[in-house]
Amino acid sequence: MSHLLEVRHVTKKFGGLTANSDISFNVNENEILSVIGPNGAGKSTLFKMISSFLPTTAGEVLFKGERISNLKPHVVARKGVVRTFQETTIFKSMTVRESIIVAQHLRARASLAGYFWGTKTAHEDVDSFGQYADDLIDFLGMTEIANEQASNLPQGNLRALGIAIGLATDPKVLLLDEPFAGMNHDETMKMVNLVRKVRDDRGVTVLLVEHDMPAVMNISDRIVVLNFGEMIAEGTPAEIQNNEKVIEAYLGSADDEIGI
Amino acid sequence: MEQILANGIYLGAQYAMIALGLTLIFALMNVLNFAHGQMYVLGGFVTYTFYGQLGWPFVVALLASCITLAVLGALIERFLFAPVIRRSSREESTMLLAAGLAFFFDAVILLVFGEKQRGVPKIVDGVFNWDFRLIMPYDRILICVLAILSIVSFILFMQYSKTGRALRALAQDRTAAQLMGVNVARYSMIGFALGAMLAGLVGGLLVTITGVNLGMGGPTSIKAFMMVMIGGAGVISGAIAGGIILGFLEAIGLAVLSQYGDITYLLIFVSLMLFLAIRPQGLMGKPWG
Amino acid sequence: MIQWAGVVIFLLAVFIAIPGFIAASGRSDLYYTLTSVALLSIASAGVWLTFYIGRINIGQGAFALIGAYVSAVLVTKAGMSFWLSLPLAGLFAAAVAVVIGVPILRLRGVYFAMISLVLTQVVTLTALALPITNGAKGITSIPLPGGVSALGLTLIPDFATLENPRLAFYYAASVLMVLTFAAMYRLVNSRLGHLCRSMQQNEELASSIGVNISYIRVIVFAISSFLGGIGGAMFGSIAQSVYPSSFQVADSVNFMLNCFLGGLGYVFGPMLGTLVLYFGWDLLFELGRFQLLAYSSMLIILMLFLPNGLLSLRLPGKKEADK
Amino acid sequence: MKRRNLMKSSVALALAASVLGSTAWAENPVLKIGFVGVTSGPAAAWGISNQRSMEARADWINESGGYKIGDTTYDIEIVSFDDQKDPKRAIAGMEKMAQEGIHYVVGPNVDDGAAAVRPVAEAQGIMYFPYAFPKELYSAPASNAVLGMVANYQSGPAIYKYLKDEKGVNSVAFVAANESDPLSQRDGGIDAAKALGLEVVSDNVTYQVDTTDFTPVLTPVMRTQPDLLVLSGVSPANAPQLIRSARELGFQGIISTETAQDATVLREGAGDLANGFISVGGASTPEIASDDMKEFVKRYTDMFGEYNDESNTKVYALEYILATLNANPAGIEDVAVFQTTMDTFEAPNPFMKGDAKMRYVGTTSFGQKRQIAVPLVVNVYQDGAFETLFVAEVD
Repeated sequence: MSHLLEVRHVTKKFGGLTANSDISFNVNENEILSVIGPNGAGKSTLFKMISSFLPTTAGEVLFKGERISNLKPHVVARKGVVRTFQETTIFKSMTVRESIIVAQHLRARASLAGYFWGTKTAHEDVDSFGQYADDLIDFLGMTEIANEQASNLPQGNLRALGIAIGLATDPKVLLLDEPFAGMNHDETMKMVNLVRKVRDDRGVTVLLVEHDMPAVMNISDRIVVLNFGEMIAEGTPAEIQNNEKVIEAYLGSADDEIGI
Repeated sequence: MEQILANGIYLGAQYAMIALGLTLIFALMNVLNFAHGQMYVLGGFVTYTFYGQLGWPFVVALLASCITLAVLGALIERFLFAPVIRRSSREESTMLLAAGLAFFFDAVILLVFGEKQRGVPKIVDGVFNWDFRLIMPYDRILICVLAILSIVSFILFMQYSKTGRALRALAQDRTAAQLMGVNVARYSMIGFALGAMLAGLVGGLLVTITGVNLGMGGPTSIKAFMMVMIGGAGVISGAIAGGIILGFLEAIGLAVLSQYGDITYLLIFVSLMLFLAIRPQGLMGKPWG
Repeated sequence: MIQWAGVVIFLLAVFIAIPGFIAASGRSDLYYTLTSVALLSIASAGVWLTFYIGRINIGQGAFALIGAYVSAVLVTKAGMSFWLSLPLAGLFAAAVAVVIGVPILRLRGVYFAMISLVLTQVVTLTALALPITNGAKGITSIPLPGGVSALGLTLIPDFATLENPRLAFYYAASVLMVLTFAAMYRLVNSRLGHLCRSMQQNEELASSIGVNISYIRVIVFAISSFLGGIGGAMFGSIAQSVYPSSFQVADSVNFMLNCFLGGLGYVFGPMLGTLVLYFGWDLLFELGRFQLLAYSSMLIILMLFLPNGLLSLRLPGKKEADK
Repeated sequence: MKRRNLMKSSVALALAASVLGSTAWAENPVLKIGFVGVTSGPAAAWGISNQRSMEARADWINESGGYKIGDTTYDIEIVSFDDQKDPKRAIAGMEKMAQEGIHYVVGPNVDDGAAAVRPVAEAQGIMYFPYAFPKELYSAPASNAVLGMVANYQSGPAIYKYLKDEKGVNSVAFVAANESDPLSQRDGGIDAAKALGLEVVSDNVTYQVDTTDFTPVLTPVMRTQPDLLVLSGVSPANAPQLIRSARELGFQGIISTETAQDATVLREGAGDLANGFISVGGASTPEIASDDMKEFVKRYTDMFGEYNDESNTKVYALEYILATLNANPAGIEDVAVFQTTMDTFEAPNPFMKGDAKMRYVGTTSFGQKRQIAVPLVVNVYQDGAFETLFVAEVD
């Protein structure tokens, strides 16, 4: 197995505060890898650096051997590494289908001017976008809400919409930002299955950041654990469950941690 | 040098006061109050009427300005801004309302107070003159001190009074404040009234020095916007800093660049644009206001 | 089908019915009024487009002034034909917009609004200070647009020889307006429009799906300023003079108000908004000293009852324009 | 109290205009005279004093039975258009005037507006009387504009010469607002001063129109210690503040301007510090005002609650229009006739004591008679009122 994504000695400092210190791990093709850690462990900072929404202070992130850190987010997306957001970040006044069509930006073959003048390629694109959107909606089981305005959707669907928007770009790697946060057990299981399906059926490698332990144990091939900005463990769920440092870290902050 | 410093402090103090009210309203309701300058002018005319025309004591006239504007502000919030914010699908719609209000005040001021420049008798006579190195009329010194006192008491009020704390909570996070049991509708109204009152107060103070005319409203608003941008929108300390910085920029620019005449403001504007391009949230603002 | 009928009726009204009505009623002052509305709505359409990417633009006056000066300088100093200077004026305004836009378009919300407001003053002050703009004295006695002919065919007559140059200006402005709004409609309903909408609603999400948001912002701002420059240049030609005060902060604010009033969600909003605001002021002419009072009261009341713009009255149409 | 009167009178006026205008004096045909200028917003003061002086005068004429031109007696109706100081609106205003069949318009008040309306006025056959100074408005090939007052490049030399000869002024400093009109006037003033051999010690200090504190603006000017400080094209709103700041900075010399000012504004804004301030006025000072002028001031005050001294300079344009039409009634419909009449027109000046004449001038400045001859009345402010310093003629 080759390393699809490599995180190499990534460090982030905000002023005097170190949010991430010298973090290194790899993500293999077709794998589901989770980054976990207690609140304030530096998970979301790392997540943002991988997707180039934040620059690194030191170190770099490679995708297929190419550096993708310290670029602009859209450039990273073009290379095939696409992140999702938590549920508030959606296109509020678009319907599900419209959102998915817009999100296929990277699949467009005609130029912007081409769309303006309505060239043949542009027409083909538009048809193919619609087709692809319908396929994706079907795949994600969102047919019933396809024409709902996003701002009217319940929270659970918004999370799925976020993943749908990410998938519409046809990514190689999908970065999921706390996909299970705030969900009850049933919803979490549904989402776990959805993420698996995305990996299995579409061949998308998934890196997710999460603090819901049971879900992570369930879904992940491998897990990376952060604490106070440092990487304290890496391994399969079974290995992580028995790792002394991890247990200590989580016990130490068990009071304010929900979900473990 | 001393003169530039003194001019800067004097301008800065009055500018900071103007910016305070604007930033307060912005922080609370996310409304950019285009009519702020007109409220300031209105405050000036109220003081002019009571002090200059009717001969009441200056302090009473000043109080009248404050009360008039506070009541006006409360009414405007209650009957205009609150409903529009509720019904509008985009936040920016309040800008049209504010611009309409600015026109409205301009019209009312013209009809009621006329088109002429108005002034009031000096409150203190005499000029402080330190060997021509530093010249400052006593009334300016007095107004400057009053302005600084007002700013300090406003900060203390926001910091320690119950209302002030509620307003700050509201400014920080509307939803959270609501959850904490702050009566959002009521405090929005109080905050708007307070912001308008500040405009009225500084209008009343400055009428003794600069006089007042109906044309001052729009430019005052724009200057206040600039100060707020420099300091960071919706941040009280930012507004004060912005006011003082703009005051000093003017004082220094006019002194140093006087032989080039036309370019002081051009430079101020351009440097403001450059500054904001580099630091979009202003000096102390949260990113993206 | 109904849409096409609407377009045809609109075109007939603009190019045949209105001139016919004016000729019949003798209300020839309407030529200039309607020309103004057409030109102002072109500039407002630009502002509307920047609203469409979520930027409050109070700087269109700056670009209108730039356009007016560029055209005036080219016509008076270089002896260029006005019809050639017109697109150049727009392009120059667009080029300025690109240079300025790269840094300032990163700003959002009120910050961008304020910067754009300041921009209007910067351009006015620059025009006062520069020698090429003739400083405070402005550029005056600009000749009327000359003729254009190709292959012996007169495409555009020389305005100076016309008996009624106002009618000619009316047609020129109307053609430009129709072209502008047709292009706007097309643009909004094409991919660029969709991307603008996605950026208006969430820039971060848009960039996460691979949209180069800074590029699109600059493109849109340039188009917007192009329209401002065109509108300004036409005005300069009608007034045959340009002063630093030809477009001021008040104009920038008015452009923005036109968009608000028409409705930010509707492509044709700026046209309607301009028409209503301009004629609103004109109709209140009879009120004399109470004109401004009545005008501002109307604005406030409109905002109170139709905070989403005039076109929100026909809500079912919302989807159409949004798509 | 004053304000209440103002409100009352304005309401009364509006009613009168709508009711009486159409019915009460219906026997006389109506002659419409236009006004296009700024009567709202920051610069409202310029246009309002203008419009009011026209309305006051028209009202007076109508009350006394109308104005006889040729064999017909007309009632005068003033049609006003607020251009909001926007040249684009000014064009619309001029078009509106054409639509109303008006051939004689007073205004616009500023340079850009006056330049912008020129194409319309010339195409539509409208004579207009702007208060703007650019020479090309009045020089051929321009034909339809008549300067409605004394230009600063005409009054400036007279004032400076007087001050040089009588008060021993040797050095002069200029300050102007950073706007078209004042800057142009400053440049004109500088040329005039240099031509007289005065030393110009400061000529490039400007201020934004919205400045409220002039101390920093004036500090560098005061360092040059001029004998005379000229406030070029200063608006009445800024004048008192400028004077006050200059005096507070210890300036002992003379301050002057070439624009008209208002005594009340100066008194309220600068008090005694304004004493000795020299400005240009009309003919309302007691030394030279005729009974007609006094009557006009009284009527104006009754109508609008408060007089504005600026109106002195603005009462003339309407009077000239009517008197010139009277000299050749064919001008009512044909401005070409009016233009011919202008070359020879002469009539007594009703607003000034003595035998002052109304006639058209401007040959020296514009090469054609495109300016009304108003007396150049130079006033000095003293304790709340103007006194006439000297009176001169412009050709």
